[in-house]
Amino acid sequence: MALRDTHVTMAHGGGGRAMRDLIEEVFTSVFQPPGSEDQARLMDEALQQPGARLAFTTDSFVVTPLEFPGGDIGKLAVCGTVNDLAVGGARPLWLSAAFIIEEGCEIALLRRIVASMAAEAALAGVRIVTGDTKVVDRGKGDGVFITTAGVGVIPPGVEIGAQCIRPGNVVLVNGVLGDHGATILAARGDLALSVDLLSDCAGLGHLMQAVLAAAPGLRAARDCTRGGLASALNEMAAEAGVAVELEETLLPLRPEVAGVCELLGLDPLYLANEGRLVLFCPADQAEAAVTAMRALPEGQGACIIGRAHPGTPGRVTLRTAFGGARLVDMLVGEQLPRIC
Amino acid sequence: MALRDTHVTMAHGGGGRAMRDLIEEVFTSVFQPPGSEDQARLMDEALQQPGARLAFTTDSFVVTPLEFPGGDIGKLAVCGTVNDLAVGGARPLWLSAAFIIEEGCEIALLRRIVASMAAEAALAGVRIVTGDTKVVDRGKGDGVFITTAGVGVIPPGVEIGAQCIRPGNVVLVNGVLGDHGATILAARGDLALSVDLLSDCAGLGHLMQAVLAAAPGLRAARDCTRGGLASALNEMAAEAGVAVELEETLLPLRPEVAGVCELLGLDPLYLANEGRLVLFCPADQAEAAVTAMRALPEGQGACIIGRAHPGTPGRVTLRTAFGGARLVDMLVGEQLPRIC
Amino acid sequence: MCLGIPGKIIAITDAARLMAMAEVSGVRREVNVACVAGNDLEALVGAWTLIHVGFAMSLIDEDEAARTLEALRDLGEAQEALDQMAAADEALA
Amino acid sequence: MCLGIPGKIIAITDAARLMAMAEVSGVRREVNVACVAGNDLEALVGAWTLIHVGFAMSLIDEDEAARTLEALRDLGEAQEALDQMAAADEALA
Amino acid sequence: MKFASEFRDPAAAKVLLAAIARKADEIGATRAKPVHIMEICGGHTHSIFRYGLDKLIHDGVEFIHGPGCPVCVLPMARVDECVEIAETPGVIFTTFGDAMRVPGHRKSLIQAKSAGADIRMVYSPLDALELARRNPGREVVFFGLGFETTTPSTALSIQAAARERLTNFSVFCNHITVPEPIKALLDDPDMRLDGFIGPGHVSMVIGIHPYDFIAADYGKPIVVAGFEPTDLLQSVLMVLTQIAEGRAAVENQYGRVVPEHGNPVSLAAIADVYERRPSFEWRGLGEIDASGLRIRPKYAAFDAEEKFGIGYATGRRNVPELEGCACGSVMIGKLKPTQCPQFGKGCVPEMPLGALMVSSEGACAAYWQYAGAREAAE
Amino acid sequence: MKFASEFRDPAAAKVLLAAIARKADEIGATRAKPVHIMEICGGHTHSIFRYGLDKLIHDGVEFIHGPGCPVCVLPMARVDECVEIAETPGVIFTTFGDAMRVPGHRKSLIQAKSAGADIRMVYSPLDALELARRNPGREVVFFGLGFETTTPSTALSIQAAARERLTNFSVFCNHITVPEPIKALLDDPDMRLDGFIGPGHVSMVIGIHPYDFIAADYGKPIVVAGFEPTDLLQSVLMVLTQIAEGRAAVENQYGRVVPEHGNPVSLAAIADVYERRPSFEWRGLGEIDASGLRIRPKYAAFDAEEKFGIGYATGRRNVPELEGCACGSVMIGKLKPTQCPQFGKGCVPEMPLGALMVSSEGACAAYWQYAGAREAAE
Ligand code: SF4
Ligand code: SF4
Ligand SMILES: [Mg+2]
Ligand SMILES: [Mg+2]
Ligand SMILES: [Mg+2]
Ligand SMILES: [Mg+2]
Ligand SMILES: [Mg+2]
Ligand SMILES: [Mg+2]
Ligand SMILES: [Mg+2]
Ligand SMILES: [Mg+2]
Ligand SMILES: [Mg+2]
Ligand SMILES: [Mg+2]
Repeated sequence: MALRDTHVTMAHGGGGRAMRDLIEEVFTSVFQPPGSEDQARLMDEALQQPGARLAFTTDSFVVTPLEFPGGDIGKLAVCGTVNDLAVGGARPLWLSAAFIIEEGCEIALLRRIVASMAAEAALAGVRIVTGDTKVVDRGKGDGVFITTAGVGVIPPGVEIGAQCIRPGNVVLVNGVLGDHGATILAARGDLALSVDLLSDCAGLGHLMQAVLAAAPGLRAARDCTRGGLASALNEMAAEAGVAVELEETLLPLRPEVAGVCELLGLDPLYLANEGRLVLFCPADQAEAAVTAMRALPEGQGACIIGRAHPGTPGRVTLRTAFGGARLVDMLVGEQLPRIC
Repeated sequence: MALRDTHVTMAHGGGGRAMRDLIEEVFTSVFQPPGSEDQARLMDEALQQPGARLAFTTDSFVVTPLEFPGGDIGKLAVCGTVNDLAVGGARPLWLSAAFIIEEGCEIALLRRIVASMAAEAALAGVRIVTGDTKVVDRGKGDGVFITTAGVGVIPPGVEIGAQCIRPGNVVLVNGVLGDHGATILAARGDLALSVDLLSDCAGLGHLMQAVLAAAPGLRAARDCTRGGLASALNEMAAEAGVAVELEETLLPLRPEVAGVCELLGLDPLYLANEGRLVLFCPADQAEAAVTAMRALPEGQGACIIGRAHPGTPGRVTLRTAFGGARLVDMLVGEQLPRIC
Repeated sequence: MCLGIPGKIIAITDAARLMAMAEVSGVRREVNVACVAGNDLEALVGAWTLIHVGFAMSLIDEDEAARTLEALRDLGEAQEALDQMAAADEALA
Repeated sequence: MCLGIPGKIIAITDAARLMAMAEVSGVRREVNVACVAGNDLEALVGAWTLIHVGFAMSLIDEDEAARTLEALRDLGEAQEALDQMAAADEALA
Repeated sequence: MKFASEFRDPAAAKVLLAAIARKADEIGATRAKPVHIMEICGGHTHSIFRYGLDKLIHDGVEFIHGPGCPVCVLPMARVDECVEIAETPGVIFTTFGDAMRVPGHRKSLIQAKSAGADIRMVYSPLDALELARRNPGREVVFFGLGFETTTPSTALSIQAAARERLTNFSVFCNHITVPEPIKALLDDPDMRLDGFIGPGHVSMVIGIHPYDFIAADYGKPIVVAGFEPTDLLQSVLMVLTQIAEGRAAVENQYGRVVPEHGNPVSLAAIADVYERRPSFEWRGLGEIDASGLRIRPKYAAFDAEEKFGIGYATGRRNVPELEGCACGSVMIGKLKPTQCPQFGKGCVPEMPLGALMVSSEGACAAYWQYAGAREAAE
Repeated sequence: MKFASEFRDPAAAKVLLAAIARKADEIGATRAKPVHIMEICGGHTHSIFRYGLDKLIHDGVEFIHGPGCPVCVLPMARVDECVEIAETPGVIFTTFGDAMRVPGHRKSLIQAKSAGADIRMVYSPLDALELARRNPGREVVFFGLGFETTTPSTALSIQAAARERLTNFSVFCNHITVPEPIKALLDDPDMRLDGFIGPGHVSMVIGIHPYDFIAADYGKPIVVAGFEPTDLLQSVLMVLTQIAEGRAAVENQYGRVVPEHGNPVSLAAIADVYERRPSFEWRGLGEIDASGLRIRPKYAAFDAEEKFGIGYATGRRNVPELEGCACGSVMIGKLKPTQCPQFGKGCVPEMPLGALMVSSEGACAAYWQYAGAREAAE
């Protein structure tokens, strides 16, 4: 226990002994990366199969508050990158984790975040093999930012992506929408809302494997994070060159999430999720995919919500309960609470 | 040109059209990552050779100012990760780049940084294949932070690392020390120093390949970034279980860097470098390594600076011009300008 | 304009400042009840109000609501009658 | 304590505030010259001063410096003479 | 009863649509010669698009989107003044989220925030008041914006600030009223409207009699409506019925929320804190007599216009709007958004030129967002 | 000539080391019975370790590291007061980097900064003055710290602030003087010193005569020395020569920088701005009479003690130092750092307990850093 501070100071970023102690005691003793070099040296036999490809992705995580009902920034940082690998059909293997820590950050908080990352990585079957820490002056950061990058292997034969979507494919989700976004809005405190919601934050690697096994014709998957279901679908529809029609009556939504949206004038289709994905698969495999997802905790609320059709490419519409239709466009900027 | 703003606002981080426009116009149109999914799908035949290993590393970059003589944060972010791959013996192949942008950041500045990254990646022979952007509120960031992760391939047979260092190995560097640290100190402006120095920021992939070819017995290499030469050597000596003695008279140092250090009471051995590495190799290959480095622009100042010996494991000392010796310890916190 | 939604008053939180807790689909937020408060603040608990920008602006009249729904039902029955008549007409034609 | 280093005055930057540019191994920094300024500020240009926390605290006396170095040289010569004597002694022994 | 889902019943909607169709046929309304019904309130516009009512309703019924979005009718000069206040050192400028993206001549509030102004979104003026209590060293300004629905909330907040003797809270008052612009629209010779859907939430404050002049003086039917889809359809049916019967009256479909005479507490708070301005500038409609409110001299200590020496008092009014903006014509129903030369060109939601593109209730943004007019324009 | 490298000549050093060895032998100094020479100044301590002089010099010469690091002798209570000022809302607290890590009872300045205080490192009090000019709405406090070398710089800065009539600049004065603690050390019955290396940069301000009492009253040689390695060795040789010759005088090895009577401008500025405190607390040495300076009443507007009602004026002095700290004994040469029970245990550079572990000139930090005593302790 060379680390005696309770809070991070600039000394912990200076490249000296204080930094080394912070890294060893808070980070590497938990993650146990292989070797002592500032790079991980890795091999997995799946990678050497002919036709296998390496999948590589990254995301920075900047959530406020750092801890919230159902998760924390560490859990997000692991799940987010695991999911970006998984939705492309890759088996997630290795993660890097880089921390930008604001001076004054509580070290106990860092330890909780790191523990949460380690637990989530274990659940997902990935290893955090390399990392970095930087300390920035107070007022130049926000507690802690985490950037994870992930490497996985796409086995030979797996070929999914928006370009594989065809008219007639069915659109599915793995559960209720907007829990994460609504939870964070309430947890931030500045709107003084109180609600019993948990973030949906979850790793979806096992769920994707289950879907690939049950519905081998799966065309594409994407996690519905920032910008929500609506943004993911708009991107996919545009890349696929198809139109998508959703059924309002099929969209799974908790009453509390609807309540937050009504109070603030928000649209739940644009709320962020951190454990929800949208899938396109052939109509005849849709039920199998739903069944496979529902067998897993992170797929309890799986259901069909619409289908792709040969309309205006990139156009996403919602058929309302009245039979009316409205365009579900890309969001313009961010969703702002409205009074009118 | 859907992007009409001159400065980043929270709207550019909101997951909607403004974000998409920023990403497309400023980032992906320059980096041209493969495919449209949020993951890169990659393969390189070097990776499928028996005995090859994948190298994986990451760093966050948080420099102030964002642009400085000799480089900018983008150049740093590419070189830093390329170098972390290279010093482990890997051939750098692919980079991810995640940006945390502070609200208010000038978009023209982002474009310059991105151009600099693209140019440096081209020089280094790596591709930026995946990325991310986040926008944080003003006062929660510092212009822009960049986190790069890198993937490379260590060819079969290459086995270098601190654990391979043996007593008798010679210690080399590829050039003058502390240019980057002294440049940044002066560029920050708050000490009101003015000096004609350029950051040493450079990619060292080609140099490492040249050294590996000229001195195949190379034992270990490490880039001397935060904490400087002293910190890198302390870590390596400890991991190797050897002592290291440096010769003060051999240490290459620009007079201007010495001047900055004298004015502020700093020790140049602890100043950061961004294009300098320290090498350990068998004595009989040291001259070959020096010659190979000097043939390249980033190795112009290459020279021998000391050697490993069987003293107290982990102990780094400096033999002064007088024949005296002093301990070159790990820095405690960060180096602070002194008056006394 | 004027996003307003029905919320139920579930508790008085600060009688002096006329603040109460309102609930909308399980979401709670403190609101000002100056516009709907009678003499007995506690009597508000259980009442439905129309909430706008953190204020309970109007008490919702349950009877009126029932009447409006009834009018819809009546219209529906009239419609059915009309449809039946139309069907009969068609059958006769 | 009291980190002080020799720096050369290369220009007067603000005569009213007694500020001048000093140079140390190619590094320039504005310093206050109140402690070393005579009547003719410009005469300072080219002078070496001892700089501490942004102030030129003392003019460096070149003659004195030379004298100190000379004393070292003298000592060296004396040492050499001694060494030769010792060597001669040894050779004789 | 939850007073919401009950009024979203698709079966009831079907019945209403059929009844509307019959009534429209009865009065001879066709696509070529439609009945023009203006929904005054932007909230109604929002509901129409959200539930796709414009596509479901009989071809002979055309909705004209009225001026009832307080964000949309805000003139650029007023946004400039917001930015000026927000950029004053020491100020915390608080606003509803809607107003963040409204363009001024120099910049919007979201741009001012990105350039360093301390601008915070709040859900309620009470949140701004709380910020003032917690930051005694800072001046907290609330951007008071909205029709009669919102006016009581700022009036009550100012009264509370006065009771607590807060010295660092003020309101930049931009409250406006509904009846006056309706009168201005009705007086426009280019205007051709057959009836109105009245604003439900404004009316819960002011009651239904302020609209008497519409029926009495202009002979147009008006039905005060709720915001759920069956509310709206029922109200359209009531308007058509009046037309069919040759009547013109003020009717109240939204009786569960709207009392005939409004809310006495709200009205008293408004009367205590505010007085009418001689006139107020509306984007696209110009100055309209007696259409805006200002803070009474007795509350001058809470009036940001007074505290910052900004706004109407200074006489620097009538900054010209940007050229080529057809907001005014769109708002009186003369042009459709898609007929504006700027629509989808100089004016898009990412960088709105006119205010009708800013809020999702703005007629232009609504067209862009829900009606897919973008594809045509792009 | 660059007045630096010329005095780092290894050949000259070799000659000096040989001469020192001869002189040490001549006076019979051995490892078991060494000559104790105190270098008063922390800068000399730094040079000794940086160039490894302690290892090169004859076994019979032992350096005792004096109290000449102003950061090291700062009592915890004074750091507490710095933190208190720095945590005052609106204050920008400026300091030399050295002082950032000095522990107080609650926290160090670096910890206070991490907890939100606006603390900035500066190179010069002029930089603090410039901050005050640029931030008229903030109170800029400079942590005035140091011996006579540094005192003129803060005196001149206060005079400049007075001339410019700045109202938001003040100095928290902790300036101390060298002769008084030397006298205190010489008066300690446990003390056994044979001669002194005098502080070169202090002396360029005060001249060499303030040390006359050392030779005259206590019969000890003192040589004012420069900071380059041959300066130091030459000075040691001069001390040994005095000892060998049975003399005790004040000599000046550093004539190129140190005028016999010091710097008149500096002395005048000090005299104008400062006056002696009756006494001042030194870490490990306790209160020493007349060893500290305070700002004269005529400059009270620039005195942070006055402005913040903090420090000696309040009478809340004599906060006890932490237990087990042997700083005092180390500083009088009675104990070596490694003999302190806290060395490397409760007290490490990462989290210094005593102040001698804070600055790299602190005797304990110097031992830890350069002498490798850590390995023994760990
Ligand atoms: S397109 Fe823009 S400028 Fe034209 S009417 Fe609509 S909002 Fe106004
Ligand atoms: S080890 Fe620490 S406590 Fe002991 S004398 Fe040194 S500085 Fe003081
Ligand atoms: Mg991603
Ligand atoms: Mg994702
Ligand atoms: Mg790193
Ligand atoms: Mg912060
Ligand atoms: Mg690294
Ligand atoms: Mg590195
Ligand atoms: Mg991303
Ligand atoms: Mg900032
Ligand atoms: Mg309304
Ligand atoms: Mg000195």
